[in-house]
Amino acid sequence: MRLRVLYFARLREALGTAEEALDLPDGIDTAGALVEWLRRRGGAWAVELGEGRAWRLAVNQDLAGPDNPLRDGDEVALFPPVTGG
Amino acid sequence: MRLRVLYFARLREALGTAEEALDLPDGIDTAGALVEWLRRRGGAWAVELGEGRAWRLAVNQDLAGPDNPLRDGDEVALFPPVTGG
Amino acid sequence: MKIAVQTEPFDLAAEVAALHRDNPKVGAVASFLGVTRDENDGHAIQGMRLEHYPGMTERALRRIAEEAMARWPLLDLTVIHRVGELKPTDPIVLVAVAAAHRGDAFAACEFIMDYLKTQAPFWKKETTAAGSRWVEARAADDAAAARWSDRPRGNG
Amino acid sequence: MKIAVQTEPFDLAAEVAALHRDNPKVGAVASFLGVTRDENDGHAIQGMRLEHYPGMTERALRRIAEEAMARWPLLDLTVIHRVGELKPTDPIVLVAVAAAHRGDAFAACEFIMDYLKTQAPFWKKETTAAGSRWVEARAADDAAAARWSDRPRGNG
Repeated sequence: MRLRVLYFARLREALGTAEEALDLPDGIDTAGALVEWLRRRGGAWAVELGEGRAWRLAVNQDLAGPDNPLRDGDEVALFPPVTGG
Repeated sequence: MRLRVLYFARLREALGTAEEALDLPDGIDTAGALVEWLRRRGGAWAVELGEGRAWRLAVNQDLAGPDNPLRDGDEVALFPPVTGG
Repeated sequence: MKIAVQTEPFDLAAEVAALHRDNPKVGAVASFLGVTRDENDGHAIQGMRLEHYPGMTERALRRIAEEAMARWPLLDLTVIHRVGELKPTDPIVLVAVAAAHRGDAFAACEFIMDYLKTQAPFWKKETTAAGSRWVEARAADDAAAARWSDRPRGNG
Repeated sequence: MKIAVQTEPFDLAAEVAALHRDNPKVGAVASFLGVTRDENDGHAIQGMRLEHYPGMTERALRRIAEEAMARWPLLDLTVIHRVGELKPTDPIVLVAVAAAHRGDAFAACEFIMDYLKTQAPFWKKETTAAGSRWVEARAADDAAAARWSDRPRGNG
Protein backbone atom coordinates (compact mmCIF):
# COMPACT_ATOMS: atom_id res chain seq x y z
CA MET A 1 0.00 0.00 0.00
CA ARG A 2 1.34 3.39 -1.02
CA LEU A 3 0.63 6.45 1.12
CA ARG A 4 1.52 10.11 1.16
CA VAL A 5 2.47 11.23 4.69
CA LEU A 6 2.74 14.90 5.71
CA TYR A 7 4.30 16.38 8.85
CA PHE A 8 3.58 19.84 10.25
CA ALA A 9 4.93 22.37 12.74
CA ARG A 10 7.02 20.97 15.61
CA LEU A 11 6.86 17.43 14.15
CA ARG A 12 8.04 18.62 10.74
CA GLU A 13 11.04 20.33 12.33
CA ALA A 14 11.91 17.54 14.75
CA LEU A 15 11.61 14.77 12.13
CA GLY A 16 13.39 16.81 9.49
CA THR A 17 10.80 16.09 6.81
CA ALA A 18 7.64 17.77 5.54
CA GLU A 19 6.37 14.99 3.32
CA GLU A 20 7.23 11.48 2.19
CA ALA A 21 5.79 8.74 -0.02
CA LEU A 22 5.65 5.45 1.91
CA ASP A 23 5.34 1.85 0.70
CA LEU A 24 3.80 0.10 3.66
CA PRO A 25 4.30 -3.62 4.31
CA ASP A 26 1.19 -5.83 4.52
CA GLY A 27 -0.55 -5.70 7.88
CA ILE A 28 -0.01 -1.98 8.43
CA ASP A 29 -3.60 -1.05 7.65
CA THR A 30 -4.72 1.41 10.33
CA ALA A 31 -3.51 4.87 11.32
CA GLY A 32 -2.36 3.53 14.69
CA ALA A 33 -0.33 0.73 13.05
CA LEU A 34 1.30 3.30 10.75
CA VAL A 35 2.40 5.44 13.70
CA GLU A 36 3.74 2.36 15.50
CA TRP A 37 5.64 1.43 12.32
CA LEU A 38 7.12 4.96 12.03
CA ARG A 39 8.09 4.88 15.72
CA ARG A 40 10.23 1.79 15.04
CA ARG A 41 12.51 3.98 12.92
CA GLY A 42 13.97 5.05 16.29
CA GLY A 43 15.71 8.35 17.06
CA ALA A 44 13.49 11.42 16.70
CA TRP A 45 10.68 9.17 15.40
CA ALA A 46 10.59 7.15 18.60
CA VAL A 47 10.76 10.31 20.72
CA GLU A 48 8.29 12.53 18.88
CA LEU A 49 5.66 9.84 18.29
CA GLY A 50 6.30 8.20 21.69
CA GLU A 51 3.99 7.75 24.62
CA GLY A 52 4.58 11.02 26.44
CA ARG A 53 4.08 13.25 23.37
CA ALA A 54 0.83 14.82 22.21
CA TRP A 55 0.21 14.47 18.49
CA ARG A 56 -2.80 14.41 16.22
CA LEU A 57 -3.52 12.57 13.01
CA ALA A 58 -5.60 13.27 9.92
CA VAL A 59 -6.54 10.85 7.13
CA ASN A 60 -7.52 12.47 3.84
CA GLN A 61 -7.71 15.86 5.60
CA ASP A 62 -10.10 14.79 8.37
CA LEU A 63 -9.05 14.36 11.99
CA ALA A 64 -8.89 10.62 12.68
CA GLY A 65 -8.24 8.18 15.51
CA PRO A 66 -5.78 5.24 15.62
CA ASP A 67 -8.47 2.77 14.48
CA ASN A 68 -9.02 4.65 11.22
CA PRO A 69 -8.40 2.19 8.33
CA LEU A 70 -5.87 3.12 5.66
CA ARG A 71 -6.31 2.52 1.93
CA ASP A 72 -3.91 2.74 -0.98
CA GLY A 73 -3.46 6.37 -2.05
CA ASP A 74 -4.55 7.89 1.28
CA GLU A 75 -3.06 11.17 2.48
CA VAL A 76 -2.08 10.91 6.13
CA ALA A 77 -0.85 13.85 8.22
CA LEU A 78 0.83 13.90 11.62
CA PHE A 79 1.02 17.10 13.65
CA PRO A 80 0.98 18.58 17.17
CA PRO A 81 -2.31 19.72 18.80
CA VAL A 82 -3.48 22.79 16.91
CA THR A 83 -2.92 26.34 18.18
CA GLY A 84 -4.65 28.71 15.76
CA GLY A 85 -7.28 31.35 16.41
CA MET B 1 -42.98 68.58 47.94
CA ARG B 2 -42.23 69.67 44.39
CA LEU B 3 -41.24 67.10 41.76
CA ARG B 4 -40.44 67.02 38.08
CA VAL B 5 -42.21 64.10 36.38
CA LEU B 6 -41.32 62.88 32.89
CA TYR B 7 -43.28 60.53 30.63
CA PHE B 8 -41.85 58.59 27.69
CA ALA B 9 -42.91 56.62 24.63
CA ARG B 10 -46.39 55.05 24.76
CA LEU B 11 -47.13 56.70 28.14
CA ARG B 12 -46.14 60.14 26.86
CA GLU B 13 -48.51 59.77 23.91
CA ALA B 14 -51.40 58.23 25.86
CA LEU B 15 -51.22 60.77 28.70
CA GLY B 16 -50.66 63.67 26.32
CA THR B 17 -47.79 65.11 28.31
CA ALA B 18 -44.01 64.75 28.23
CA GLU B 19 -43.22 66.54 31.47
CA GLU B 20 -44.92 68.30 34.35
CA ALA B 21 -43.99 70.02 37.61
CA LEU B 22 -46.06 68.59 40.48
CA ASP B 23 -46.82 69.97 43.92
CA LEU B 24 -47.57 66.85 45.93
CA PRO B 25 -49.82 66.88 48.98
CA ASP B 26 -48.32 65.67 52.28
CA GLY B 27 -48.22 61.88 52.61
CA ILE B 28 -47.34 61.17 48.99
CA ASP B 29 -43.74 60.32 49.77
CA THR B 30 -42.91 57.15 47.80
CA ALA B 31 -42.84 56.35 44.08
CA GLY B 32 -45.75 53.92 44.52
CA ALA B 33 -47.85 56.55 46.32
CA LEU B 34 -47.13 59.03 43.51
CA VAL B 35 -48.36 56.58 40.86
CA GLU B 36 -51.49 55.85 42.92
CA TRP B 37 -52.09 59.62 43.21
CA LEU B 38 -51.67 60.09 39.43
CA ARG B 39 -54.03 57.18 38.77
CA ARG B 40 -56.78 59.02 40.70
CA ARG B 41 -56.81 61.63 37.95
CA GLY B 42 -58.93 59.06 36.09
CA GLY B 43 -59.28 58.71 32.31
CA ALA B 44 -56.05 57.79 30.52
CA TRP B 45 -54.18 58.05 33.83
CA ALA B 46 -56.30 55.34 35.43
CA VAL B 47 -56.00 53.15 32.33
CA GLU B 48 -52.30 53.54 31.53
CA LEU B 49 -51.07 53.28 35.11
CA GLY B 50 -53.68 50.66 36.04
CA GLU B 51 -53.27 47.08 37.15
CA GLY B 52 -53.09 45.33 33.80
CA ARG B 53 -50.49 47.68 32.28
CA ALA B 54 -46.72 47.21 32.37
CA TRP B 55 -44.82 50.36 33.28
CA ARG B 56 -41.47 51.18 34.80
CA LEU B 57 -40.33 53.99 37.04
CA ALA B 58 -37.06 55.83 37.55
CA VAL B 59 -36.14 58.22 40.35
CA ASN B 60 -33.30 60.60 39.59
CA GLN B 61 -32.45 58.56 36.47
CA ASP B 62 -32.13 55.19 38.20
CA LEU B 63 -34.68 52.40 37.85
CA ALA B 64 -36.66 52.26 41.10
CA GLY B 65 -39.40 50.23 42.77
CA PRO B 66 -42.65 51.49 44.37
CA ASP B 67 -41.07 51.68 47.82
CA ASN B 68 -38.47 54.18 46.64
CA PRO B 69 -38.78 57.33 48.85
CA LEU B 70 -39.31 60.70 47.15
CA ARG B 71 -37.66 63.95 48.18
CA ASP B 72 -38.27 67.54 47.21
CA GLY B 73 -36.66 68.30 43.85
CA ASP B 74 -36.52 64.67 42.66
CA GLU B 75 -36.85 63.82 38.97
CA VAL B 76 -39.29 60.96 38.49
CA ALA B 77 -39.91 59.25 35.14
CA LEU B 78 -42.67 56.86 34.10
CA PHE B 79 -42.35 54.77 30.95
CA PRO B 80 -43.16 51.39 29.35
CA PRO B 81 -40.72 48.45 29.59
CA VAL B 82 -37.69 49.34 27.46
CA THR B 83 -37.19 48.03 23.91
CA GLY B 84 -33.78 49.22 22.70
CA GLY B 85 -30.84 47.24 21.34
CA MET C 1 -14.41 52.96 28.02
CA LYS C 2 -16.57 54.77 25.50
CA ILE C 3 -20.33 55.24 25.88
CA ALA C 4 -22.27 57.17 23.25
CA VAL C 5 -25.89 57.85 22.31
CA GLN C 6 -26.16 59.46 18.89
CA THR C 7 -28.31 59.90 15.79
CA GLU C 8 -25.36 59.51 13.37
CA PRO C 9 -24.11 56.14 12.08
CA PHE C 10 -20.97 54.72 13.72
CA ASP C 11 -17.86 53.20 12.17
CA LEU C 12 -17.54 49.57 13.31
CA ALA C 13 -13.97 49.10 12.09
CA ALA C 14 -12.74 52.34 13.66
CA GLU C 15 -14.38 51.51 16.99
CA VAL C 16 -12.94 47.98 17.11
CA ALA C 17 -9.50 49.18 15.99
CA ALA C 18 -9.52 51.82 18.75
CA LEU C 19 -9.92 49.01 21.31
CA HIS C 20 -6.83 47.02 20.28
CA ARG C 21 -4.59 49.11 18.00
CA ASP C 22 -2.55 50.68 20.81
CA ASN C 23 -2.85 47.92 23.39
CA PRO C 24 -0.78 44.79 22.62
CA LYS C 25 -2.28 43.07 25.71
CA VAL C 26 -5.55 42.65 23.78
CA GLY C 27 -5.94 39.15 22.32
CA ALA C 28 -9.71 39.16 21.72
CA VAL C 29 -12.39 41.63 20.69
CA ALA C 30 -15.97 40.33 20.80
CA SER C 31 -18.50 42.63 19.22
CA PHE C 32 -22.19 42.82 18.61
CA LEU C 33 -23.98 44.82 15.96
CA GLY C 34 -27.75 45.18 16.26
CA VAL C 35 -29.47 45.94 12.95
CA THR C 36 -32.98 47.15 12.03
CA ARG C 37 -34.98 44.30 10.48
CA ASP C 38 -37.73 44.59 7.89
CA GLU C 39 -40.19 42.53 9.92
CA ASN C 40 -41.16 41.98 13.54
CA ASP C 41 -43.83 39.63 14.94
CA GLY C 42 -45.03 39.03 11.37
CA HIS C 43 -45.44 42.73 10.52
CA ALA C 44 -43.52 44.28 7.61
CA ILE C 45 -41.49 47.20 8.99
CA GLN C 46 -40.85 50.28 6.83
CA GLY C 47 -38.80 52.08 9.45
CA MET C 48 -38.65 52.97 13.11
CA ARG C 49 -38.09 55.84 15.51
CA LEU C 50 -35.99 55.28 18.61
CA GLU C 51 -36.91 57.48 21.59
CA HIS C 52 -34.76 57.65 24.72
CA TYR C 53 -34.45 59.39 28.10
CA PRO C 54 -31.51 61.78 27.69
CA GLY C 55 -29.32 61.75 30.77
CA MET C 56 -30.62 58.47 32.17
CA THR C 57 -29.64 56.64 28.96
CA GLU C 58 -25.94 57.46 29.26
CA ARG C 59 -26.08 56.81 33.01
CA ALA C 60 -27.70 53.37 32.54
CA LEU C 61 -25.24 52.36 29.80
CA ARG C 62 -22.28 53.45 31.90
CA ARG C 63 -23.57 51.50 34.88
CA ILE C 64 -23.98 48.33 32.77
CA ALA C 65 -20.48 48.78 31.29
CA GLU C 66 -18.96 49.26 34.75
CA GLU C 67 -20.70 46.13 36.01
CA ALA C 68 -19.15 44.18 33.09
CA MET C 69 -15.69 45.61 33.87
CA ALA C 70 -16.11 44.48 37.49
CA ARG C 71 -17.25 40.96 36.57
CA TRP C 72 -14.63 40.05 33.96
CA PRO C 73 -10.96 40.96 33.41
CA LEU C 74 -11.57 43.31 30.47
CA LEU C 75 -9.13 45.74 28.89
CA ASP C 76 -11.59 48.17 27.28
CA LEU C 77 -15.08 48.41 25.83
CA THR C 78 -17.32 50.57 23.68
CA VAL C 79 -21.12 50.91 23.66
CA ILE C 80 -22.80 53.07 21.01
CA HIS C 81 -26.58 53.25 20.63
CA ARG C 82 -28.35 55.24 17.95
CA VAL C 83 -31.61 57.13 18.41
CA GLY C 84 -33.97 58.87 15.99
CA GLU C 85 -35.15 57.62 12.61
CA LEU C 86 -33.86 54.26 11.32
CA LYS C 87 -34.76 52.10 8.34
CA PRO C 88 -34.26 48.37 7.69
CA THR C 89 -30.58 47.30 7.46
CA ASP C 90 -29.50 50.39 9.47
CA PRO C 91 -27.24 49.51 12.42
CA ILE C 92 -28.80 50.44 15.81
CA VAL C 93 -26.32 49.40 18.48
CA LEU C 94 -22.67 48.41 18.77
CA VAL C 95 -21.11 46.71 21.79
CA ALA C 96 -17.42 45.82 21.48
CA VAL C 97 -15.36 44.32 24.31
CA ALA C 98 -11.57 43.83 24.41
CA ALA C 99 -9.86 41.32 26.71
CA ALA C 100 -6.73 39.16 26.78
CA HIS C 101 -8.81 36.00 26.24
CA ARG C 102 -11.92 35.30 24.22
CA GLY C 103 -14.12 33.75 26.92
CA ASP C 104 -14.15 36.97 28.93
CA ALA C 105 -14.78 39.13 25.85
CA PHE C 106 -17.71 36.98 24.65
CA ALA C 107 -19.35 36.72 28.07
CA ALA C 108 -19.08 40.45 28.80
CA CYS C 109 -20.38 41.42 25.34
CA GLU C 110 -23.45 39.20 25.69
CA PHE C 111 -24.01 40.39 29.30
CA ILE C 112 -23.97 44.04 28.22
CA MET C 113 -26.49 43.39 25.43
CA ASP C 114 -28.79 41.42 27.75
CA TYR C 115 -28.77 44.21 30.35
CA LEU C 116 -29.06 46.98 27.78
CA LYS C 117 -32.20 45.29 26.42
CA THR C 118 -33.90 45.39 29.84
CA GLN C 119 -32.33 48.36 31.69
CA ALA C 120 -31.45 51.12 29.24
CA PRO C 121 -34.31 53.57 28.53
CA PHE C 122 -34.83 53.21 24.76
CA TRP C 123 -38.20 52.67 23.09
CA LYS C 124 -38.83 51.66 19.48
CA LYS C 125 -41.82 52.85 17.48
CA GLU C 126 -42.19 50.92 14.24
CA THR C 127 -43.83 52.16 11.06
CA THR C 128 -45.84 49.53 9.17
CA ALA C 129 -48.23 49.83 6.22
CA ALA C 130 -51.06 49.99 8.82
CA GLY C 131 -49.50 52.90 10.72
CA SER C 132 -47.05 53.14 13.58
CA ARG C 133 -46.95 51.17 16.82
CA TRP C 134 -44.79 50.94 19.91
CA VAL C 135 -42.78 47.73 20.09
CA GLU C 136 -43.70 45.51 23.05
CA ALA C 137 -40.95 44.28 25.39
CA ARG C 138 -40.12 40.58 24.97
CA ALA C 139 -40.25 38.11 27.86
CA ALA C 140 -37.20 36.41 26.26
CA ASP C 141 -35.17 39.54 27.00
CA ASP C 142 -36.04 39.44 30.70
CA ALA C 143 -35.08 35.75 30.75
CA ALA C 144 -31.76 36.50 29.01
CA ALA C 145 -30.88 39.17 31.57
CA ALA C 146 -31.90 36.92 34.47
CA ARG C 147 -29.27 34.35 33.39
CA TRP C 148 -26.54 36.63 34.74
CA SER C 149 -27.92 36.93 38.28
CA ASP C 150 -25.88 33.97 39.54
CA ARG C 151 -22.34 34.24 38.33
CA PRO C 152 -20.43 34.93 35.10
CA ARG C 153 -19.90 32.15 32.62
CA GLY C 154 -16.99 32.37 30.18
CA ASN C 155 -13.81 30.38 29.95
CA GLY C 156 -10.23 31.60 30.34
CA MET D 1 -21.00 31.54 3.80
CA LYS D 2 -17.44 32.75 3.29
CA ILE D 3 -14.37 30.80 4.42
CA ALA D 4 -10.90 32.17 3.71
CA VAL D 5 -7.30 31.45 4.69
CA GLN D 6 -4.98 34.26 3.65
CA THR D 7 -1.76 36.12 4.41
CA GLU D 8 -3.29 39.57 3.76
CA PRO D 9 -5.16 41.61 6.39
CA PHE D 10 -8.95 41.58 6.22
CA ASP D 11 -11.45 44.44 6.42
CA LEU D 12 -13.69 43.93 9.46
CA ALA D 13 -16.27 46.56 8.51
CA ALA D 14 -16.58 45.30 4.92
CA GLU D 15 -16.99 41.69 6.08
CA VAL D 16 -19.66 42.57 8.65
CA ALA D 17 -21.48 44.87 6.21
CA ALA D 18 -21.52 42.09 3.61
CA LEU D 19 -23.45 39.91 6.08
CA HIS D 20 -26.32 42.32 6.70
CA ARG D 21 -26.32 45.08 4.05
CA ASP D 22 -28.47 43.22 1.54
CA ASN D 23 -30.46 41.06 3.93
CA PRO D 24 -33.11 42.95 5.94
CA LYS D 25 -33.91 39.73 7.86
CA VAL D 26 -30.63 40.15 9.80
CA GLY D 27 -31.15 41.68 13.25
CA ALA D 28 -27.86 40.66 14.87
CA VAL D 29 -24.24 40.22 13.85
CA ALA D 30 -21.93 38.77 16.51
CA SER D 31 -18.28 38.91 15.64
CA PHE D 32 -14.96 37.91 17.07
CA LEU D 33 -11.58 39.35 16.23
CA GLY D 34 -8.50 37.48 17.46
CA VAL D 35 -5.42 39.68 17.79
CA THR D 36 -1.70 38.92 18.22
CA ARG D 37 -0.61 39.80 21.78
CA ASP D 38 2.83 40.95 22.89
CA GLU D 39 3.10 38.31 25.60
CA ASN D 40 2.13 34.69 26.18
CA ASP D 41 2.71 32.57 29.29
CA GLY D 42 4.93 35.34 30.65
CA HIS D 43 7.16 35.54 27.57
CA ALA D 44 7.47 38.81 25.62
CA ILE D 45 6.48 38.13 22.01
CA GLN D 46 8.15 40.00 19.14
CA GLY D 47 6.15 38.28 16.44
CA MET D 48 4.85 34.95 15.24
CA ARG D 49 4.56 32.72 12.21
CA LEU D 50 1.33 30.86 11.56
CA GLU D 51 1.71 27.56 9.71
CA HIS D 52 -1.27 25.61 8.39
CA TYR D 53 -2.22 22.50 6.40
CA PRO D 54 -3.42 23.81 3.02
CA GLY D 55 -6.50 21.94 1.88
CA MET D 56 -7.38 20.50 5.27
CA THR D 57 -7.58 23.99 6.79
CA GLU D 58 -10.36 25.18 4.48
CA ARG D 59 -12.09 21.81 4.80
CA ALA D 60 -12.01 21.92 8.63
CA LEU D 61 -13.25 25.54 8.75
CA ARG D 62 -16.08 24.74 6.34
CA ARG D 63 -17.10 21.73 8.39
CA ILE D 64 -17.19 23.80 11.61
CA ALA D 65 -19.20 26.53 9.86
CA GLU D 66 -21.69 23.99 8.49
CA GLU D 67 -22.11 22.47 11.92
CA ALA D 68 -22.93 25.94 13.30
CA MET D 69 -25.47 26.54 10.48
CA ALA D 70 -27.11 23.21 11.36
CA ARG D 71 -27.26 23.92 15.11
CA TRP D 72 -28.65 27.48 15.05
CA PRO D 73 -31.01 29.39 12.74
CA LEU D 74 -28.31 31.55 11.14
CA LEU D 75 -28.61 33.74 8.06
CA ASP D 76 -24.94 33.91 7.03
CA LEU D 77 -21.42 33.75 8.41
CA THR D 78 -17.81 34.53 7.57
CA VAL D 79 -14.60 32.95 8.85
CA ILE D 80 -11.22 34.41 7.83
CA HIS D 81 -7.94 33.15 9.29
CA ARG D 82 -4.58 34.64 8.47
CA VAL D 83 -1.34 32.66 8.08
CA GLY D 84 2.31 33.68 7.70
CA GLU D 85 4.15 36.37 9.63
CA LEU D 86 2.26 38.44 12.22
CA LYS D 87 3.35 40.98 14.81
CA PRO D 88 1.69 42.17 18.04
CA THR D 89 -1.64 44.03 17.49
CA ASP D 90 -2.09 42.34 14.06
CA PRO D 91 -5.51 40.70 13.65
CA ILE D 92 -5.30 36.90 13.18
CA VAL D 93 -8.84 35.63 12.86
CA LEU D 94 -12.32 36.98 12.21
CA VAL D 95 -15.55 35.08 12.82
CA ALA D 96 -18.77 36.98 12.10
CA VAL D 97 -22.24 35.44 12.34
CA ALA D 98 -25.55 36.97 11.20
CA ALA D 99 -28.94 35.87 12.55
CA ALA D 100 -32.39 37.32 13.18
CA HIS D 101 -31.81 37.27 16.95
CA ARG D 102 -28.76 37.90 19.08
CA GLY D 103 -28.74 34.70 21.16
CA ASP D 104 -28.20 32.54 18.08
CA ALA D 105 -25.52 34.84 16.66
CA PHE D 106 -23.55 34.93 19.94
CA ALA D 107 -23.76 31.18 20.56
CA ALA D 108 -22.73 30.24 17.01
CA CYS D 109 -19.82 32.73 16.98
CA GLU D 110 -18.42 31.37 20.24
CA PHE D 111 -19.00 27.76 19.09
CA ILE D 112 -17.05 28.36 15.87
CA MET D 113 -14.12 29.91 17.76
CA ASP D 114 -14.04 27.07 20.29
CA TYR D 115 -14.00 24.42 17.55
CA LEU D 116 -11.55 26.34 15.38
CA LYS D 117 -9.14 26.43 18.34
CA THR D 118 -9.17 22.63 18.66
CA GLN D 119 -9.98 21.30 15.17
CA ALA D 120 -8.51 23.58 12.51
CA PRO D 121 -4.90 22.78 11.55
CA PHE D 122 -3.04 25.99 12.42
CA TRP D 123 0.15 26.17 14.47
CA LYS D 124 1.77 29.26 15.96
CA LYS D 125 5.51 29.69 16.32
CA GLU D 126 6.37 32.68 18.49
CA THR D 127 9.55 34.73 18.34
CA THR D 128 10.87 35.89 21.72
CA ALA D 129 14.17 37.52 22.72
CA ALA D 130 15.42 33.97 23.53
CA GLY D 131 14.58 32.60 20.05
CA SER D 132 11.49 31.03 18.57
CA ARG D 133 9.21 28.35 20.05
CA TRP D 134 6.08 26.48 19.07
CA VAL D 135 3.07 27.50 21.12
CA GLU D 136 1.65 24.68 23.25
CA ALA D 137 -2.05 23.85 23.02
CA ARG D 138 -4.08 24.98 26.06
CA ALA D 139 -6.21 22.57 28.11
CA ALA D 140 -8.71 25.47 28.49
CA ASP D 141 -9.36 25.31 24.74
CA ASP D 142 -10.26 21.61 24.89
CA ALA D 143 -12.57 22.36 27.81
CA ALA D 144 -14.21 25.22 25.88
CA ALA D 145 -14.89 22.98 22.87
CA ALA D 146 -16.22 20.18 25.09
CA ARG D 147 -18.96 22.51 26.41
CA TRP D 148 -20.78 22.18 23.07
CA SER D 149 -21.03 18.38 23.06
CA ASP D 150 -24.43 18.37 24.79
CA ARG D 151 -26.70 20.89 23.16
CA PRO D 152 -26.64 24.48 21.95
CA ARG D 153 -27.17 27.26 24.46
CA GLY D 154 -28.40 30.63 23.28
CA ASN D 155 -31.66 32.40 23.86
CA GLY D 156 -34.24 33.54 21.31
